[in-house]
Amino acid sequence: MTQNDLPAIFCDYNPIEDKMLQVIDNEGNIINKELMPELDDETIIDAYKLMLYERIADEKAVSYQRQGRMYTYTPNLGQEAIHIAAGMNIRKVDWLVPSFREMGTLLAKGVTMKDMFLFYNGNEHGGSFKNANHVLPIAISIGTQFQHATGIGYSVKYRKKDEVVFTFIGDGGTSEGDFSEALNFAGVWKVPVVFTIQNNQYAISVPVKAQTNSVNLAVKSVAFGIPGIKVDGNDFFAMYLAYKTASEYARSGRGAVLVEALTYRLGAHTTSDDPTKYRKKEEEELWGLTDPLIRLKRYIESMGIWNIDEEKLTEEYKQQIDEQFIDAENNKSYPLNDVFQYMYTDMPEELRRQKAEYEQFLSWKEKRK
Amino acid sequence: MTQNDLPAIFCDYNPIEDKMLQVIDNEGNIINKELMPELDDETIIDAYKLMLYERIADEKAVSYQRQGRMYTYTPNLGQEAIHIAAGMNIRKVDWLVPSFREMGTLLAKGVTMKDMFLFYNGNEHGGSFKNANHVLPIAISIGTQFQHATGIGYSVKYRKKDEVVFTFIGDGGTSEGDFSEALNFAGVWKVPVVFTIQNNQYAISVPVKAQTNSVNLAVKSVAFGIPGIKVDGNDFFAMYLAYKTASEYARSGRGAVLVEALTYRLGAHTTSDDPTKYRKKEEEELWGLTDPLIRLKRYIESMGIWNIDEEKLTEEYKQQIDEQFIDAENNKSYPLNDVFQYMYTDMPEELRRQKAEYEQFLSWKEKRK
Amino acid sequence: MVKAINNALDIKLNEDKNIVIYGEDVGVEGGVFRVTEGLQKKYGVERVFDSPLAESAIVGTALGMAVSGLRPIVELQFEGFTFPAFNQILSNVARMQNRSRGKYGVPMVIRFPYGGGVNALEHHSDSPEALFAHIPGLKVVIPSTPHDAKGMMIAAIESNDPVIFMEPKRIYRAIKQEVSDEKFTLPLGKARVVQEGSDVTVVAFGAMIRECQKAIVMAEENGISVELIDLRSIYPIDRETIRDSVRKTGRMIVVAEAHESFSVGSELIAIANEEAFLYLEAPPKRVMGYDTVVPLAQGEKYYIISPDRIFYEIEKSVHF
Amino acid sequence: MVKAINNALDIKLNEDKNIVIYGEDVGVEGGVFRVTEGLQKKYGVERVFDSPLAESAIVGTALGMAVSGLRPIVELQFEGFTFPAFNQILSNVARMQNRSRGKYGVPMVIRFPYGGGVNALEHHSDSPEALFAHIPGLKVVIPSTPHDAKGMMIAAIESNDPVIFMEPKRIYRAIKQEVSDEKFTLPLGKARVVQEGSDVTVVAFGAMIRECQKAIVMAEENGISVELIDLRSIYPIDRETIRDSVRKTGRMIVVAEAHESFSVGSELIAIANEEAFLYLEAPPKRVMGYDTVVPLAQGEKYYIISPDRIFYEIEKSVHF
Ligand SMILES: Cc1ncc(C[n+]2csc(CCOP(=O)(O)OP(=O)(O)O)c2C)c(N)n1
Ligand SMILES: Cc1ncc(C[n+]2csc(CCOP(=O)(O)OP(=O)(O)O)c2C)c(N)n1
Ligand SMILES: [Mg+2]
Ligand SMILES: [Mg+2]
Repeated sequence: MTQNDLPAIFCDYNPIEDKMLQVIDNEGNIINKELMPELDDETIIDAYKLMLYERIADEKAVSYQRQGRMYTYTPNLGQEAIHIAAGMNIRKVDWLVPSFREMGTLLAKGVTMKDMFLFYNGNEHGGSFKNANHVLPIAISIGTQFQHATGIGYSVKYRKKDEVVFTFIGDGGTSEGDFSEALNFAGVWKVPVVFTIQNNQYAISVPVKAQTNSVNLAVKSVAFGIPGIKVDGNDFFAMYLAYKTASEYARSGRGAVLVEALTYRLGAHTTSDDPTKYRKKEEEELWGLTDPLIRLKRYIESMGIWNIDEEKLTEEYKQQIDEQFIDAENNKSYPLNDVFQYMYTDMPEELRRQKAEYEQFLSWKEKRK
Repeated sequence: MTQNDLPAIFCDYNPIEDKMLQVIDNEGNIINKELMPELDDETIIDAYKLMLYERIADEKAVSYQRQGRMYTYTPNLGQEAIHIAAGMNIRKVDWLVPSFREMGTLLAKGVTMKDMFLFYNGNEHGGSFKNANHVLPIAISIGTQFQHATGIGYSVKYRKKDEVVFTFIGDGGTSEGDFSEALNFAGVWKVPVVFTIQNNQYAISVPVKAQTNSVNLAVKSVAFGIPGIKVDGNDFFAMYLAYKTASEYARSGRGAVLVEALTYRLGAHTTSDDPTKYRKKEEEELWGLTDPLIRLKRYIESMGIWNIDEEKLTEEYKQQIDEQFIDAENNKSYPLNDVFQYMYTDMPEELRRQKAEYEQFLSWKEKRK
Repeated sequence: MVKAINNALDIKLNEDKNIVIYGEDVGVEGGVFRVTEGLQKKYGVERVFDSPLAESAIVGTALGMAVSGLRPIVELQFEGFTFPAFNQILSNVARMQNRSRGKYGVPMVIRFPYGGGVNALEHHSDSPEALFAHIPGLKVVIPSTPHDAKGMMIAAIESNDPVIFMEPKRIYRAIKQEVSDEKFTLPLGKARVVQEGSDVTVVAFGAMIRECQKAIVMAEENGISVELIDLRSIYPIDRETIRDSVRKTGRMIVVAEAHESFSVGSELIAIANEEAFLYLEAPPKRVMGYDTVVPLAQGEKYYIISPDRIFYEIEKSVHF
Repeated sequence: MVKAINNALDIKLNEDKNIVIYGEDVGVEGGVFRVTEGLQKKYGVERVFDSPLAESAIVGTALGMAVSGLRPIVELQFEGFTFPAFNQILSNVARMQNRSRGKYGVPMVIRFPYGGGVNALEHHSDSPEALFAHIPGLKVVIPSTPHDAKGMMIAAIESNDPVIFMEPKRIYRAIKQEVSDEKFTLPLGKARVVQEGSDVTVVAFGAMIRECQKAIVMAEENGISVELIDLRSIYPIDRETIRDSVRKTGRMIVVAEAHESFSVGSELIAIANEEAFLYLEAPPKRVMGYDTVVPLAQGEKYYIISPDRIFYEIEKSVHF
């Protein structure tokens, strides 16, 4: 702790000086021993497994979509360290206010792949994440979710609950006014929210350089009087440490934190996107060297604790995921009522009338056959 | 100039360290000799006269409103140094994108008091500022004007013009998403815009502490990668220096600048507001000691160059202002056509029809009498 | 009406710890129209407080509160400043319940003064009800009397759906009416037949009710019997009451301040057609604002709907 | 249609140095629907460029450009992402000319894809035309063919008033039509009689024209003669064409994707009443979306208006 009650990493890695928190390098070597989080071997291996699971699920999703069995999907490839590190620090009582690219964290909160598949298959029942406690649906209107998170933070504080709110946005999203307003309110209200910017270098085709002239994204915290930190988002240990520190800070009642996780979207923006239009293969390859899975695996191997039959595990995961997908795919029931049912807690006459009209049409159609 | 091509004052008064640019103190003594702008005596006295004129016009406006001869008005009392310093640095070709509390700068751009009175008398013809070149109408939807200024900046740059854009906002306005978006675009586009935050301590009843948790408002520039500086807004010389430096910087093609002018709204928010509801007399008195007119007058007197018969001048000004007011008051012609005329460049049939319908009603009414 | 709303807020704040109120200047100042006056003192700064100046975040954070157990009531300072929050309202407030398939309700009230006739600056005289009413997932209501304001506000706060509560600022203090101190509610979604009549139906709401009443006096002097309906709820709209009345009178005039195109007037005419086509004896008519910006004070006389204008249209309809 | 719009932009960029185009991903990528493809290469990054991700600033800065001599064309990526810019559009773009009493014109085009039927995620299937049409000061137009798209886009760019140009994404690439390479314009504000008929008037626009044409085939097989009007301009609305047609047929059906309440359908029914009351033989009818969020892909079949649904309503109207 420093003078201002700020955890040391926020001082040592002051974003104004454009420093970045790192624990291991691309080869999996520890470069900051004193920062290495205290995790037992099993936990570290579990983390790897979770990252692997996310990666496989993600690949699977992309391939289902290519097969025409699912609509537009937003890949997570390359950003798994962030998601799993967050997932390991988010508790059941904590809140997750997602953007649309943090599958691993959703899974950690209890969202099922089946539900996710159902959602990307075009059914709102998947998107409701009904099995997961304290998880909001995916926010598509970029920036708005940060404000929801701040509001939940107020509510947590008001009701004196021991809950932390985790929320995510992309690098592009930092340009939206809602982003700034949310952080500003969070600063004034001192709410227990961990805000993450997943800086994956692109907003669809627009590189982060064209997005803002600030030295980095974590530094935007300065404008709102909350601590910020830039972290190597492909370094699982750095992300783990950042989230552990940030969530403890938030829980202690000292307020919100902004985490910039520097990463790279190795895949396409969505399954309708073609990244070759706007970026070079060399760039992708360069970033490929920082792949969070490879790095963590190298670390584990170098520690001599690797005990996974990765091929077998991969097969297992694929099968599990396939099962969930088939489950979702078979669930194609979408009754007419679902269109009207959830708009209001008690359906207004206007909606009843509109539904009845449609049913009349259906029976006319039936008769005509 | 420093390494980054940044004028020295932006480095010496780095808002991250919460420094504030000042040249004279409350007693009018020079406290930063090397920063004193090179202004001849006459210019300094002129500046005082302009500030005096603004103050009197402002007082007059408030009193007309109290007499029921004008609708809601937004007083400028206490913020004159900012307005006049900006006015002395803004050229005919430069753009002014005002908020609603910078009368002195509007006057400098050629807006007449008559037009301002006409506007506050409820006639759009006053608010169009038709006599003033490159001045936009008053922006009431807070924050939006910053984006207009950035857009004009782009246009200036695109057309390779030697024009600078000046725009203003209040401390409260910095919380609006539009504020952040505008600065972010300005940072990316490197447009010649001088953004001013008039931090007059309140947004209606809300003190700046409840507005943001940032150490000051100038520091918000860091989030957008543009230089920022906090200036004593009641110190004419400091403001003059800031604007001179900022507009030269902008003209040189290096991009936008954010100036926080620390000041105090000595009057009410608008003529419908009662500040005693939310602030203490002692506070007002304390800030009264920093009154920009008094400070500048003390400086001039201490230099032994005071040559104004202030009482006489005041009377002259009052008379001039009265004349303009009477002029505006007599201009009560508001033809029906004015409601429809300016909505489109060519009036659509829908509007013609609506207008004709009203005229039919009028002739029915006429006949009934 | 200011007092009645204040009283409604007071009653609910007292009853339910989960209610919080915030917005620009609602705390210390009690709101620029004093609607929340005294509430911060009574309930503390954690429950009634000033927010930073950012409408989107006011609404966006309220959504976060609403899905996590609170029942926020937010004030937007004027109708013209609801639009920075339009995206949050349309994209999230109105949709979260549907998006989450009922997992997250959104019990919140967004209240703001609206309407013209107060000699105001731009953005302070508009009537944007149609914009909100076109958004699925919202309830949009407008009271026309202190009594209704109180009963509707309590109902709005108790509603588990988000409610846009529009307050006709022109009559904030203009209508004197004794309102019971007790708690009572009025069902949202129900119009009120202000007065029965047989020749023509006039549908209005908010500040226009009073103007219609003045016009009706003129009509009665001319032997015309007018049925006046106070719509009260813009969405859901009370088809039944409109239908019954228009079937009875065969004529309808809609009086409202908003721009006439794509408005509540358009919708009511559509409803009259759908529900009472065979009964119509004259074309339903909109007496509404032009498709222009509301003029500043000097020009507002042309824009504002006067009782004689309403009477003129009533007469035209009856003599069609 | 994508090509036709691209061609229109190309022609105007080539002709007028004051035109700039920007928005999210419109530069390098050429837009997510490739409407601006190739234009950055041809005209440079100062004239065709990617903006940061902030719709309010995209529109707000465009206003600044427009009042200072440029003629910006901005793309908002989807209709669902126009709402962060709603305040700039309503409060400034639509009003600056009136506010400045003509001193500052606002020659700008805000274009975006809209509408359903493409199996999209939320916020990618909506039809918000009524929200824009209710705002005084805007022109709101929607093409239904590549030819119209080109002529209307050039007219929109040449208009000295701000134009909301809505592009029906469902038929972006669905309708093949030879379009002249030459420059031509179509007057904004004029509807088009797609086909003449005598029994019933069908008014539609955008992607619904094609659906109506399919329904009309069914109607003709049943001996019903349909007049089809492509509204093209939502505001100003072409009263004259509606009037003439409804006076002729005595019947009107409005087909549109948007939520039916407070919609273009409501407005057209109001117009039919005002302009052709005595000619009406059946109640004008809206065949439109429900007052619900547009369902995701699996449920969209219920929401989307099919040709047989339109035919069903045509038949009902004719047999009223
Ligand atoms: C308000 C809003 N505007 C535009 C879009 C369309 N859109 C979807 S994703 C995206 C880019 C997002 O980039 P970033 O924030 O960096 O997140 P990433 O996709 O890289 O995870 C855009 C422009 C949107 N969803 N919401
Ligand atoms: C978007 C918007 N929201 C609310 C208002 C109402 N309003 C007018 S002035 C004001 C306070 C402005 O405070 P500040 O920005 O500090 O400027 P000051 O009045 O102190 O000069 C408010 C809330 C507005 N004009 N625009
Ligand atoms: Mg990104
Ligand atoms: Mg202020």
